[in-house]
Amino acid sequence: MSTAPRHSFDYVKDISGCGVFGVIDKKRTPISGTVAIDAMASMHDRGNGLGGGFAAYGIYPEMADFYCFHVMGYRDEKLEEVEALLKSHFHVKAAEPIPTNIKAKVSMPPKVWRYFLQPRDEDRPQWRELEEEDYVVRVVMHVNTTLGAVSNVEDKAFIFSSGKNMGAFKGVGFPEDIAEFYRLHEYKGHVWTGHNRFPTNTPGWWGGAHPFTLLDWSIVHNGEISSYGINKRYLEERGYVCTLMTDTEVVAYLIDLLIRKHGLDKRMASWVFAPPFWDEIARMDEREKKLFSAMRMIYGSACLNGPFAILVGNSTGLFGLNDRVKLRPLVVAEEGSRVYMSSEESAIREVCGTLDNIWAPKAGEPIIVEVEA
Amino acid sequence: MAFTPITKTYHDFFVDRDRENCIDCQVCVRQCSYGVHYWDENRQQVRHDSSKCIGCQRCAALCPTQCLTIRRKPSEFREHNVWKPHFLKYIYRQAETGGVLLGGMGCVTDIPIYFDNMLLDASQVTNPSIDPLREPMELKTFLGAKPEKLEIEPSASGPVLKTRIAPQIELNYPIMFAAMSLGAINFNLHVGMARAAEELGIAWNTGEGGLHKDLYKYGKNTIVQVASGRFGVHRDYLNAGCGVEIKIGQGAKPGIGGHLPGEKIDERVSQTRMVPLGSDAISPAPHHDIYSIEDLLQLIYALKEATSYTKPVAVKIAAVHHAPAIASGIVRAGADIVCIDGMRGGTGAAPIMFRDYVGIPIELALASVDQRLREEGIRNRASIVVSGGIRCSADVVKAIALGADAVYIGSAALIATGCTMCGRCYTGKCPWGIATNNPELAKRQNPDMAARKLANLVKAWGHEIQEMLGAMGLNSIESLRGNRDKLRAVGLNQVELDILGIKHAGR
Amino acid sequence: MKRVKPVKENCIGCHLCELACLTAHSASGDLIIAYTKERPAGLSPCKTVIHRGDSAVALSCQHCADPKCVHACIAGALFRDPASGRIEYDEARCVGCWSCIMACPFGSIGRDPAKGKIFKCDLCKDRGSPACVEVCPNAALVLENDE
Amino acid sequence: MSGTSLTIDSSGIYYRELNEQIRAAVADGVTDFVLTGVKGQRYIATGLAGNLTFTVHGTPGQDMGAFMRGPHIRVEGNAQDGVGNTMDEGRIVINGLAGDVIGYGMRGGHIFVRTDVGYRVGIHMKAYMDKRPVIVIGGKAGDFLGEYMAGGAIILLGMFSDKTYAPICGRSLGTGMHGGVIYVRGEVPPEQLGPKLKCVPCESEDMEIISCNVAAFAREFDESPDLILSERFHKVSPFSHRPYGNMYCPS
Repeated sequence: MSTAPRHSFDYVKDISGCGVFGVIDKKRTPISGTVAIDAMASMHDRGNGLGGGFAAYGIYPEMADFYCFHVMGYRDEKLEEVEALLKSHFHVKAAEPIPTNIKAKVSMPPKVWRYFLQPRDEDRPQWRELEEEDYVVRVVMHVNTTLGAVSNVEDKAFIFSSGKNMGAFKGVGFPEDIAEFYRLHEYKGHVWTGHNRFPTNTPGWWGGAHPFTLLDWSIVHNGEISSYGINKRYLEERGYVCTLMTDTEVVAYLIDLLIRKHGLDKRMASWVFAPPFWDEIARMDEREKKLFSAMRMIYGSACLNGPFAILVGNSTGLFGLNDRVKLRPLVVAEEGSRVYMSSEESAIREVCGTLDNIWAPKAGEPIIVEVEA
Repeated sequence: MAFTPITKTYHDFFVDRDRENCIDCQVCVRQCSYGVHYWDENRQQVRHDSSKCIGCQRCAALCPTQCLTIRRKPSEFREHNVWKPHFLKYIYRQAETGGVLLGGMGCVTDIPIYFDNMLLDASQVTNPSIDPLREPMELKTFLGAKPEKLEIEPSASGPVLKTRIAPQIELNYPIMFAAMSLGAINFNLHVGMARAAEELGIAWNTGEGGLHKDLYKYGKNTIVQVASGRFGVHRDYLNAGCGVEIKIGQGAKPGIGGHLPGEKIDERVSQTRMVPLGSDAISPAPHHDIYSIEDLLQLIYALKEATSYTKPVAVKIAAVHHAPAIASGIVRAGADIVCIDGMRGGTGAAPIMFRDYVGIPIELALASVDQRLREEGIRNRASIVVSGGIRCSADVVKAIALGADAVYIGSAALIATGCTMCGRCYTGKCPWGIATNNPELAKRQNPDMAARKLANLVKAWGHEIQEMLGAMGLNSIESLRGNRDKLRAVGLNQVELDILGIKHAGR
Repeated sequence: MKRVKPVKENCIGCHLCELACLTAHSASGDLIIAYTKERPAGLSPCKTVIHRGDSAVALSCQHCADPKCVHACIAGALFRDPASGRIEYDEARCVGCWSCIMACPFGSIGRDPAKGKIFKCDLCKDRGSPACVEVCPNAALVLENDE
Repeated sequence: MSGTSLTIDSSGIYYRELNEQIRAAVADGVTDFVLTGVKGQRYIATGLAGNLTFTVHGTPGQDMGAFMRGPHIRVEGNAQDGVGNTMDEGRIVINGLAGDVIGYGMRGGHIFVRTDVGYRVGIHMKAYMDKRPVIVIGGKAGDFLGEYMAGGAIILLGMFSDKTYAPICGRSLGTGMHGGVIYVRGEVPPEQLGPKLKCVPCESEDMEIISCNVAAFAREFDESPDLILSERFHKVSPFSHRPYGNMYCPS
């Protein structure tokens, strides 16, 4: 039996508008956090101060072999519960508070901790049969659907980042203030994504901000996934539990399912998310017709329908995509080994004076940038 | 004055003839197949006997001076909430005949219609509505088993699909014409459905009475049905269509079989069903080779063998209490499509106790089947097609949002061709030329006109579905399928909400 | 040339075409008056529905390419209009010899006893389109155009 | 002119693969098949058409010869359920016993079973034009023989059976029958006969049908037709071809 929960329809979904920014250095040359912070700050007006966040890759090089969990919570006893759970499921290499600046202009900051972890192997308390990454996913899901899903915000404890050599930093506030809180100007990474949020309701919960992460996938998203209802149910059938009350969450899980579990590459995943129209398929050659018809038939429930521009980061690349009728903006620019993707060109101009070229990708056409081997 | 039996006194309708406008042209006399209107030689006048009127409206529709109005007969029984007049009439009839009460079309009782308690979402600002007149708005639907995932291999010319996809039925609209057998309805309607299905790029269903040889050319758009009577079922028939449907049950009469009276077996029906002229064609309640789910598997694979695994096999059941468990079994038995027919579904003839009191509404059955298959992780292994009371395009949208891949329309299709739901299909006297094989009456269905009306109906619904999709911010039907977020309920209790898997409006 | 072609398979024998024809050629233009007053006074439809067993067919002048009635007419009252192809009837010239009635293979020419002249389908030329085609509920009458 | 023949050792082959092989061989022009080592493989000759022959050694599985139109099958051994399901034409000879639901909805052709058959045999057999299905059963039959029968003939001999004390047929013989005939060698126990049926001694025209089918049956199993015909036959047929015509009233 899979785990599709019977009452998930009753969860309330958050709806928001946003701005996104991402940058990658293909030669893995570290980029200072200030690049992402300044770019996001320039798009201040795309948000309303109720959500901001960043993901950064390559920030923990000395701990690169360990899963780094970022955990947030208000009450010590809840955080201790998480810690006990992590200890029983992992070997803990290190545990420390994430350095913060509590003077930052953010509202109701929780306590934030990070753990560097090695999954247990023979001595797991449960899920012994699972592959390592599935095991990690299961533990994250378990914490977030139990301790993370209680209704009282102050009782929540939540894992908001779980990849290797990367981290998500997010909360309620403008992105520049969130960056200030997490002292992100002190970090350097070869991939950064940032997000500025304009929620139309105010859950006031730090876990609900972007980016959404799973393993080393991180997603920032502008727009709304109108197909959320079916994307969620499709994922639930496959063991993913969508409790974060936001449509962006499904993108993270779909990426994990399609790329990590089904073995599609990013290009193919983009075809699932923003498939060609049937009239376009009808004009294709036989090979493509067969391929795209099958993709639409089999992955129809994973299609992302509605206005969106998303940036997907992982340790080896940055991947940008908008919907197939381009209802949300996305611009891409290159400068040397760096590639920028943003909701607005001005944000890129803000952090980079001399661009080699800049363009707006076509609807549904993915921009896939991988670091050089 | 002779004694009039009470069954004759308390009839349902009466004819109101506006004498000032009646010109005694006798069009009504020629149109009424129940002998209500007649020419009175003595009076040299057209007269009528209302006790025979079944309320089909044919005379009123064709009266050139619009002098006829068919009304409910106003004579009333004493008010009594328990002993409603129809119960009295039923008892009078049964006391007289000793017969099982027979009725046509769907359930007439006022059980809740959940479609009417569900409302659709529309986008405002945070996600935009999409203009279907300007933007592509895709309704294409594939019915059949889908693999969990695709194997794709790179090649010099680009990625190549490795996975073999099971056979599918491709539909341009998520709407098909429901199973109505040749015999129950006549050849002209079969021609109409077949032509309309071809024009629309959808499928029609033969029903259980076989496929007439002249219609084999529409095979690409034809689902051939196999029911317990196996009428007209042979290898050519099985291979003629785009899919094969095993009929286990029907929403209008779950748990019982079908019975085409000998009167309806004319030359063409006899040829197609391959039974002698004039003898009854009885479809027993069960397939006598299916007494358990493993027997169903046996028949599913017998049909797959007989068609060399080139067609999807569907299994149609009536919506009953345990539909989710049954559907799960059907999928695990290898069916590619599960069809569920709700209790409001139509029929040519059903004992009215079944028509009105057996089965459950399609909305509840669909919601619980879709959820159950998802809980078991097998939803991709079969498509879900629902029927039984789909009255308008919003019903289609709601059914798809609850989880259906497509719908069958039966009553709606017949209404498109003129049916007035008078419910006397079993008499073989259908004045609209639908449920009759009487050549004089059957002629009232001009197949060209029937095809045009059916195609118009589906096209119109298609436009409306596109509009509704666009309003929800979706540009493709697969993003609606199972997307219960797009539905809200009004006036339903928590149990109903839980089963339907939707929130109450306002949340 | 134009003609109203009956489609036997579709004719349901309702006779509405006759009523429409009657009205179209009536003085009043009102069905009720045409049927109840003008008809007893001699007005007849140019259309006749013939029943045979289960089938019926609505016949009227077929505006033949080789019109027997024209050949038979002794007064030049019937003639083929080369432009429209219609078989035209000039009532003023008709002498009521009934030769055309006997010649017509379809029995589509009627006798008006009041006037002592014939009447036949004129394809409702003053009306624009044939009333019988419009009224037929089952598309059993089709306005055919050979050219 | 006969085509080529092919022997397939079916041991350990799953039915889907076996039938795939057979269909491919038919496409290649093979007409005569000998299947050895058959053990439960389903759907042998299902959906096949034309002048094909199958000799089956072993125990074939469910639905042998379903939807078949033309082939001749001879089983050297017993057969299971669903033999000749909705079969159109052809001949199935079972040199042994057969299971339940034999010849369901059968519309043409012949099924000869040397010994006993199970329950619900010949249900809904029907005839159309020159197609007149016949089942000959050498042994005894279970309940519901010929239920809903609409045409064709079932000939029940009751001779070659191990069920010494069992009646020749089970209960509810011919229930719902509205066409066709069931011929029974000897007497039909009245309590086993379904309602609305008449059971009368056979006339000469009945005997014509019986003797020609008995002759074919006897030839297949090397029995004496005279011995089989030495006993009086009875004929079961419906009073009406519309048994449920008066069951209903309009609502």
